[in-house]
Amino acid sequence: MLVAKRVFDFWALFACCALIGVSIYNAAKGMKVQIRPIAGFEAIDEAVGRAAEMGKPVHFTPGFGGLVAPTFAGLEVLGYITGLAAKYDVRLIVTVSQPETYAVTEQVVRQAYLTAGKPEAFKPEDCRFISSDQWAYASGVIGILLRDKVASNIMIGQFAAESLILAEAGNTIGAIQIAGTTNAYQIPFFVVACDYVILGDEMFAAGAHFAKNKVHLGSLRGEDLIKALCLLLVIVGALLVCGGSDTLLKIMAL
Amino acid sequence: MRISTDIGAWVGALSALAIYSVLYKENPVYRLVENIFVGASAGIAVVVGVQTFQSTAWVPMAKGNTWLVVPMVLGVLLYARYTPSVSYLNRIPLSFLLGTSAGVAMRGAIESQIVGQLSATMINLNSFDALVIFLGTVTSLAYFFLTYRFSGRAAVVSMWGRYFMMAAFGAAFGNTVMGRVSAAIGRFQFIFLKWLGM
Amino acid sequence: MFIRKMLPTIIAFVCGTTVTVAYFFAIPSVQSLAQNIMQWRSVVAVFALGLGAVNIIMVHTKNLKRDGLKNIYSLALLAMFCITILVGLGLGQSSKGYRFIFDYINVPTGSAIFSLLAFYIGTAAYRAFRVKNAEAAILLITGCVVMLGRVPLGARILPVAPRLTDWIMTVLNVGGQRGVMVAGAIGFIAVSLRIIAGLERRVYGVE
Amino acid sequence: MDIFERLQNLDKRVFYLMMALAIAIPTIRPIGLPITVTTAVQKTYDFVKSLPDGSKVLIGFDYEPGDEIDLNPQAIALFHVFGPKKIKVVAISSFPAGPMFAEECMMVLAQYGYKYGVDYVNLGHYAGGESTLAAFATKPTSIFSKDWLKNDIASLPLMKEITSMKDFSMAMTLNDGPTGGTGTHEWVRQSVMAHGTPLIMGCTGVLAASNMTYVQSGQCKGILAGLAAAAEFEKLIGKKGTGTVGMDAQSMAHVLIVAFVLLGNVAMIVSRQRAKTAGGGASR
Repeated sequence: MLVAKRVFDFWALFACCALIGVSIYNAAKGMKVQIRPIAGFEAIDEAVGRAAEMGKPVHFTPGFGGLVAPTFAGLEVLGYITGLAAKYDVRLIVTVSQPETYAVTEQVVRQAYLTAGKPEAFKPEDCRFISSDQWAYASGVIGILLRDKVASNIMIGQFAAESLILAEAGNTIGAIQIAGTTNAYQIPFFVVACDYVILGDEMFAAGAHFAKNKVHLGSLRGEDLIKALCLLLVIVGALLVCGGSDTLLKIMAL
Repeated sequence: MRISTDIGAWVGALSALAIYSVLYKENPVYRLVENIFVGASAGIAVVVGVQTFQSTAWVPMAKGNTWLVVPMVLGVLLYARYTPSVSYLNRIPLSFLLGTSAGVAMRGAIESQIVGQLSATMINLNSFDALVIFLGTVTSLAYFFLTYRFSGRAAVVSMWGRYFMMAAFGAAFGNTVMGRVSAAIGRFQFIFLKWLGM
Repeated sequence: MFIRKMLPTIIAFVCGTTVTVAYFFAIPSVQSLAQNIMQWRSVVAVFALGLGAVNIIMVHTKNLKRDGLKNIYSLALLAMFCITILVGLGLGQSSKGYRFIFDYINVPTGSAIFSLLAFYIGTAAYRAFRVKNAEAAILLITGCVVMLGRVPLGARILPVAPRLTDWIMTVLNVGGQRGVMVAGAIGFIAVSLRIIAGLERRVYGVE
Repeated sequence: MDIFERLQNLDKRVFYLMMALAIAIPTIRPIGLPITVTTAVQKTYDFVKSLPDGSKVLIGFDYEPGDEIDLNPQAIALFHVFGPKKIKVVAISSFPAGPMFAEECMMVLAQYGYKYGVDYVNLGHYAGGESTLAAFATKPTSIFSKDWLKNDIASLPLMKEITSMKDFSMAMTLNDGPTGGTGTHEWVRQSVMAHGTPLIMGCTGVLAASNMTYVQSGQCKGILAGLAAAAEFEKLIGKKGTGTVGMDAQSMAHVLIVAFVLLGNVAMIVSRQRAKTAGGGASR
């Protein structure tokens, strides 16, 4: 009944989900999981604190993406940043490009202010939909960065070619910049232009890092187990190929 | 030099110059062009959106696909957020959007990004090049262990992982320059050749 | 209570699982349901665009109320936004007015913004490509070699650059890219799974 | 601040100005930096040159605004080879903007005394990608009844000579990728595999590596990749066009960036050395 050529993919996904599920269960039962420090996340407190000292706003954008996984990771961090902004009374400006992402982002910010006990601090005009056009979005964001002279610019989510435009504009005004994306073609531009870069997969660890949330810590342990399994698979596969057997490759192509 | 009399050439060239002025300093001219551009592009998005709505929802529903009432109701519920007493209803369409998006993300990730990439790495390690690809993949993947910390000798693995990633980032950076410069050449040709007629 | 907490969780779970199962299993009823869900999704997304439009109008009318017509920027944005919609919906997308906005304002201004990258990419490289440590040195070397290897003048300056560029792009570059991609995809799966399983309900507003 | 420290922190605007000059100067007055012809381009040129005089060629303008910088120069350079040989050209496009680019490029043909409708035709845009191209390949009139200028196809003498893909001695696609239009792979299937019409392709720089496989496998007779290939082709035909100009600007821009990077590093190393010796002096 499985669709041809997707048999292995299905079982691989099944195994991934099972590993993550079991790890979350174990963590909830009290298994200790330590997370290694991620400099980009540690810098977020400093970035918001600096804005508070300077009396200037913080800017956050989840990027150009629709509702894709990196955007989810960005929104998770946004919830935390909003909490900090509410605590320190810092103005937080959020810019969004895609309508469906906007619908969710606005809700996340609204809810985070509510949770922080300051629902009145939420201002719709500071959570802005710019345009779904890539370059209009870029020009709108650099306009905001340059005019509002933000103290800290945080960009975590899905980014395309506009990444460097945003990062250079942030650099021009001397903002502390923290950026993260999984797109390997855009990470280089964040690496050269930002102060802190959250590399690829690290961005999915936000919940575990900030809230030390058991679900997230467990999920992270599950991800690590999957990575270990992938490494094992690659090594065994390569050794088999060296020995002249492509059995594993054939199984994976099923 | 023969300056163009075509209004399109004038609008295009002047807007490009206004945009380039931001390289010197943020200024009123840039700000005006930016706002016109953002307004126009958001307007275009709305026009396209209405057209999509007509062709994917309104017309099929008029032709008898009554099920399409469901997404329309969901869509309307998004606006519940503006009325505090019923704002929680807004969670229903959001959970619908997020649930489907998560499903799509999950199935795409496993196939092309994990299984495809892993099988491409299972190569015969009989050449220097093959070894470089293999070691690069293994060490950079190992860098991403987030709940284990490599210490002592094992730390070398994640260090090499970072080195390989930096090499890849440098390469991607250098390789992108050409496309970006091409874009600028296009604008410059427009300004000097089409508009100023040089 | 049910509508506030349970229902959103159930919807996310059912939709996410249906879409995934339909991809792997050839069950006609599930597949047609998944197809419907995806079609519905695009309809709901159009309504989300309306939220965006509301936000644009709200932000800029507020600016105008505060500053009056002195704020020509918000005025220009709102005017352009409304004109484009009126022309596009009233006269149609093949009308002269709409083509003017699209071909003469939208496309060239977008290209101009894109071409800013030609300038930014240089200053970013100048600032960051410094041999401060091993990692920065690697970034600098591969970056510069590829830049030289791509153009005839660069090949004159460093004759080995084109061949080295080919090697970097087809061999050295591959491993690092793959590591980022595979690890990222594992993260995709984890976060998607948490959303489908209702462990990430904060995103849609359930605490 | 001494000069070396200053060189490490130059005002960005100095670089912006230099970059603008590096692109503007070659645009206004081409420099003609030396260009080396690669084997891929040479082979493509040889193949096009070997087409019989007066034969017919089909060209797909399969790209969108933004990529014309790479692809227009390729088409124009190719037309300069066709011109003296009176090779007849039929243009089609899988993107709405394609016919506009076709018209722009085909203006070159007028220099060689070409007449519209007799020696060249711009059929316009077709929707539907590969399946439409397949239908066109078996019966062109099933897809186009009027050309882009709204002439009846029946009134165009050139179109009377064409009944299927087999009537073309060569097909070419100028391509910026498979999203939205007809990709290179689809062209290989519909021209080479279905009708045995030889194919060459022009593509943007980023697609070079993936499309090179068709040339290596022999399915495709030649490839022009990116602006660089256009410049090389222009060298072969002895005409300095926008490809050469573009490559001049590319060369200048790339070398300028590398020069600035080196400058920053040299300045950093020198001032570090100085600080070291100065520090050493103080401790003594």
